[in-house]
Amino acid sequence: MPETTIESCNVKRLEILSETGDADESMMPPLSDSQIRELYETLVRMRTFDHRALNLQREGRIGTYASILGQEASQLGTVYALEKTDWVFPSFRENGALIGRGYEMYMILQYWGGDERGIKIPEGLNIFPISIPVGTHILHAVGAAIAAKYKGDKAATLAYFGDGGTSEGDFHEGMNFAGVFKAPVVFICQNNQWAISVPRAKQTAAKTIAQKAFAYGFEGVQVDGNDIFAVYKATKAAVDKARGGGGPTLIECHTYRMSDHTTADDASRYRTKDEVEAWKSKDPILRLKLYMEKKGLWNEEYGKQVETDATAMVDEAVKKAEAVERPKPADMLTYTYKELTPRQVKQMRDF
Amino acid sequence: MPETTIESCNVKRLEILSETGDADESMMPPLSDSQIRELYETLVRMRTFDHRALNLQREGRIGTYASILGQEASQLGTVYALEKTDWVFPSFRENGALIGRGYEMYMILQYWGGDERGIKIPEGLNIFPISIPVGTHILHAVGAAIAAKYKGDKAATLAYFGDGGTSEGDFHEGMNFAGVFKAPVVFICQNNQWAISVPRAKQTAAKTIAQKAFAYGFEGVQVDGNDIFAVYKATKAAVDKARGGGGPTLIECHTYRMSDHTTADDASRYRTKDEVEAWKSKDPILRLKLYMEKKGLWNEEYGKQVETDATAMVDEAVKKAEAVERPKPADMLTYTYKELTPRQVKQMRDF
Amino acid sequence: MATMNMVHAINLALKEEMQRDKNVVILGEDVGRDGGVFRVTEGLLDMFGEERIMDTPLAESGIVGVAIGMAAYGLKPVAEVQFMGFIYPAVDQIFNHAARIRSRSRGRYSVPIVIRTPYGVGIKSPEHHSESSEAHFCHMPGIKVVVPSSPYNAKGLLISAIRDPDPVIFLESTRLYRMIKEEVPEGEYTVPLGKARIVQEGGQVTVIAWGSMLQKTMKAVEGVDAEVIDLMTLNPFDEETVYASVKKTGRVVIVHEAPKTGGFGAEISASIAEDAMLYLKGPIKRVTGYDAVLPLPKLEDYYMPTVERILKGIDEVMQY
Amino acid sequence: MATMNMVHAINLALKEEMQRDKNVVILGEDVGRDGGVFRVTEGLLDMFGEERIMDTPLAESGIVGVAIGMAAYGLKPVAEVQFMGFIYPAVDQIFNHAARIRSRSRGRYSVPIVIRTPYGVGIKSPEHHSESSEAHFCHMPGIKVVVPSSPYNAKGLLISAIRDPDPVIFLESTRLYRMIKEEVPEGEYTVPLGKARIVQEGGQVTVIAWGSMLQKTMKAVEGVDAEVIDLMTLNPFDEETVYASVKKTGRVVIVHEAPKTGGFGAEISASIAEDAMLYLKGPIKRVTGYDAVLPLPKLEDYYMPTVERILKGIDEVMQY
Ligand SMILES: Cc1ncc(C[n+]2csc(CCOP(=O)(O)OP(=O)(O)O)c2C)c(N)n1
Ligand SMILES: Cc1ncc(C[n+]2csc(CCOP(=O)(O)OP(=O)(O)O)c2C)c(N)n1
Ligand SMILES: [Mg+2]
Ligand SMILES: [Mg+2]
Repeated sequence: MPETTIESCNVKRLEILSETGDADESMMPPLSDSQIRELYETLVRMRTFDHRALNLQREGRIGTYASILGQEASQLGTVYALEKTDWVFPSFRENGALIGRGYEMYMILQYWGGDERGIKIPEGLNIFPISIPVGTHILHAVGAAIAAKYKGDKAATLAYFGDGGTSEGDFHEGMNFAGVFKAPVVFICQNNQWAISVPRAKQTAAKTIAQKAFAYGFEGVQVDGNDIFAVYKATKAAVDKARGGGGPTLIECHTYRMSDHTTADDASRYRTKDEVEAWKSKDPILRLKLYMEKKGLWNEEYGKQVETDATAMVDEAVKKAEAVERPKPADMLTYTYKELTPRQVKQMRDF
Repeated sequence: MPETTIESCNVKRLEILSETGDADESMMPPLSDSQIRELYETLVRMRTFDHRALNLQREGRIGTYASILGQEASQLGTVYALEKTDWVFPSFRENGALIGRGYEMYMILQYWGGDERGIKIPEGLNIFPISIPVGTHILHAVGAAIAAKYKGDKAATLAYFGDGGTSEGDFHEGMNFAGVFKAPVVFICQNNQWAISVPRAKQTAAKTIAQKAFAYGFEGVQVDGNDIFAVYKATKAAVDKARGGGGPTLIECHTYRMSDHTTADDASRYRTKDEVEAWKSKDPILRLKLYMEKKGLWNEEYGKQVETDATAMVDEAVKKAEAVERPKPADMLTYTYKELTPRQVKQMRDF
Repeated sequence: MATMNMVHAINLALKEEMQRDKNVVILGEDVGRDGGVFRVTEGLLDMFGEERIMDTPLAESGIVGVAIGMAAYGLKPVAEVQFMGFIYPAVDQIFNHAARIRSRSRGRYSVPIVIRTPYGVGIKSPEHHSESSEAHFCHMPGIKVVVPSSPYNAKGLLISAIRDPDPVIFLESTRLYRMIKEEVPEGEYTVPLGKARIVQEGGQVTVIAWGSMLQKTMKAVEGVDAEVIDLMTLNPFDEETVYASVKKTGRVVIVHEAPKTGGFGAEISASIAEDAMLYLKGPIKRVTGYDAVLPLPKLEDYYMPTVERILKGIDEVMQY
Repeated sequence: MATMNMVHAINLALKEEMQRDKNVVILGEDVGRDGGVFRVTEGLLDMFGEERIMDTPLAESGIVGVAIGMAAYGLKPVAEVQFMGFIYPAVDQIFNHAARIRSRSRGRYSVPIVIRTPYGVGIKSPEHHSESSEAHFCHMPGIKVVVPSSPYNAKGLLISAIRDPDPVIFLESTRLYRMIKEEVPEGEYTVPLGKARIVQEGGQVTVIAWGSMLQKTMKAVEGVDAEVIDLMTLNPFDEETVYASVKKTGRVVIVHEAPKTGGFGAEISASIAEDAMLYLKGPIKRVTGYDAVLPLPKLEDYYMPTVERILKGIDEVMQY
């Protein structure tokens, strides 16, 4: 047997809801009408928040901000599949996932406004602080998953990162540890086609991100990231598997960053309008709306009400964020260690 | 189309020469009888060197040493496929590859004896210094390959590493850069089943190392690493492809570390005698000898002569290594920079 | 001679060196079409093409490791790390390889790379975008560390760094990028590595600073008989100029953005305390960032040494 | 009370802490069946099983990053990095995460990990097996750095480090591992972090050392009226004890293995030059490794400070 095939792999893509709002009913996850409405309302709130944050930045009321426009379904579909005991490890672009997980919007604004108290996660909410260095927090999600397993907790952890993040060494080490220790972790790659100005094709020569899981001995799947049913279904299956001892899964949410990388970026320097236009018809909220309309779950009046409610909630969040008193300079020294060092005690006297 | 297959991959294994010395002639690479003899003679020299180095260490005449016992075919089969213009980036376990590439044996001993002048590679020999930190030099091979391509040189680079090395972030980043830039590099993983005390199965949950290439969009293949014809053939194809603009390849040489990790290790602490015994019949030199015997290329007399010659050459190398005068203490400061810093000039006065 | 800011001066240095030597190549995240997140490499892709201006995957160890391989093969790569807070994944490649390959190979191979990276507080961005971790790189023999404080010096130092036969970390203050404009000649000139610059002569106190802190220092010394030294190269630093000044003034204040403990100010102070102690009239004062994790933008201005804190430091040493 | 070497003392500390607290787990390369390449974790796998003694894939960033995640979830991981020369891939996780998660989350999460790693010249191994890079970790607020110099202190300090609520880098001199035997109590005792130890009282000169250099220092001071301080914790270091001694002697020699420039000796010297200058009779001398890439074994003994060099340093400061 001179040349034999010793292993093989097929990479699958999951789609349920089409651009026209038609769902493959045989594939539909079991979601009640009220759950579907909840999804829609949350998506609209996320988008309203995002839009407002961009405006606040333009007005100088918060600092640099990373928009989630176009990625709402990838973010909500994933957190919506979680139990309260599960854990979310976000990167900087998970404002939507945070909102979907019940994180206070005003705190998100506080964070982007330059105040770390905005990511002092309340007890009981299993979210890890936003991680800015790309890819690094993947390892934390794996570590927490191993710890959960050790403690016998029925919990899965979710690590969020972008297509760019898959190039970092920590992505690799995290995926590999997860495979070896069969850790209850789900890797969510929001492949939004761009890492700042670098297109997906220059990020890796692999045809899909999903296939990278094969290198670590577990399953990877691509889903249409603008299809909230597909995202939800794949994530639900993966977290259930994880909690059941079945080990990790990589989910590639194939989506698109409709906005600039952040407010400090100008995407028109490196990508065409046409490319952006082409993705507009794939919009995740539009698609769900069309579906709901066909099902009799959406009409103009309902749509208006949802928007009004979202605006009111975001207004409230902005007001609350801006009412928070400024942090005190001395605050920067507290929490370096559990207790101040003698030298820090001296340095505190400056304030 | 709810769930579709969007990409797939088959991992192949190449074997030509069986344990009994029978070759699949349809697969045989074009090697002349004298080339086959050269291979055999070099393998014997490598093993003789290795054996002697272990003895020298035991006698305290060199420091820690990493044996290549069992991996000779993986090392020779790969370098034998190279042109003079190609480049070798070795880790610490490539004493055999160095010898096969024409590196002076006495210098290898000088290096393991604790004298860096032993890896001052002579001009004209395209070898990079031994790299101790696992996996790190993979990136250098990729960088050199990109540079060669940029300069229009017809050269491929070869990066050597172990199964353990595939877990490091740098392996991942190197493979990924190579895929993206279609770099003329060949990755040689000597999967010798152990990384010190950690068995291959605990290093990664992937069934093979070869399949990891799929994550980077290029081809990976497993070869029987104790079958010098298969190793040579796969490497030759890969370097030719690389030089021809076809991009990188990962070759997994499936072999076994017959010895302790290094002279500082005691493998009996963590693996069974039976496992080691089972690999003895797969010995790469024995196998080639049986083949040659069947072909009329080997007889007792020839075998003895080859061993006598090898011993003489190794004796000579030991003598030469031990005749080298000790480095001067001040040498440690030279070569830190092209020129000594003012502070180093002062520090030099200590000697 | 044109007036330009530091971004343009660095861009010009890169352009001219690439025109002069086709072994000079640039690699990093977003350095190509985007021209770098600070626009430092703007226009270079169109002039030199994708083979010489390489947008890389998002991987800092990869960028530096690949640059090392290119350099060993004969190129002169200028690698960009997008922010200094993201240089840490590349520390292994810098310390264990870039710094050592000349020594390890006894001169057969060398690593003439430049690693450019923006540093310091300045752009009101999230965590990790404001670090000053120069001290780490100064504690690695084999590495040079350069920090310009003005457009003119930025260009001249960068040209020297590119031509230098050894690996150079080149730090660019984000706060200075567009703050100061200065006359910068077109065409070749160099500012030598390893030499400090006396920005202002004075007799009563020596104030040593670099990069982002120079401007604030100059403001603080207005009306003070201070000798101000812009170190420019931190490793190897110009002991001679420093000691000569200490001999003259007998008083020393060192200013840097990085946290105090283990910052490069410690090395300068310790060197003086070892080699020039007898000239000193009193304690050596360090005015630095706090021993704290760098805060988010709301507090970052309190983190950095202010003009007031520098002045207070000067006042303190002037008591002796 | 048994007499034991440092390997056994550390092993004992690990065993007792694991018995006491089932949240303590160990992870690293070859820590399991092999018992670690220095046998520090020998026997622990059999006692505690694979879930608590985890042989990991070969990936230092992975080991530390995973330990951080475990710690944030409530465990107390003790991670081993096989040699300090291989800690650099983990620097990003240590600096950008372990050091900051408490601050970033304003106290909601913390990272009570210990990273044990053998350091320093000592075992005649190839390159990268002999590094002393403690200074880097002392320049990162949020990290503590501990270096024991004897079996007794090793056990007591390690227990403190494991119980400490913050990340600790714990450095073990390979040269000392089996060199000194000492009485080490079974059972619980701690040596507090942040406190130095006066090993010998004296009046003429203060000699400050830690870890591997303490033995050599003690040899050097034979017959000298020297006060010897074993720093034990480098960050935060015990300023009080150091300054009190400087006040008494007026003369200082600092000894470390790491290269001189930017070594932790600089911080101690600079702190004295800032806060205790007026007690000084003369220059502060640092006796250190050279500013060179650490040589292979044939020269490593020349690299490290020798008893003679320490003595010469003492003689120099005694001239004042
Ligand atoms: C280690 C590191 N390197 C560089 C950066 C700067 N940076 C921030 S986001 C980004 C691109 C991220 O791309 P991707 O992972 O695809 O996520 P996306 O922004 O598309 O959500 C870069 C380069 C960083 N934050 N961390
Ligand atoms: C970055 C790094 N971590 C740890 C080590 C210590 N170490 C040396 S060899 C080795 C195992 C290597 O295993 P593998 O890659 O399979 O190569 P092999 O020894 O089997 O040839 C380890 C852990 C090292 N040299 N470099
Ligand atoms: Mg992206
Ligand atoms: Mg191996």
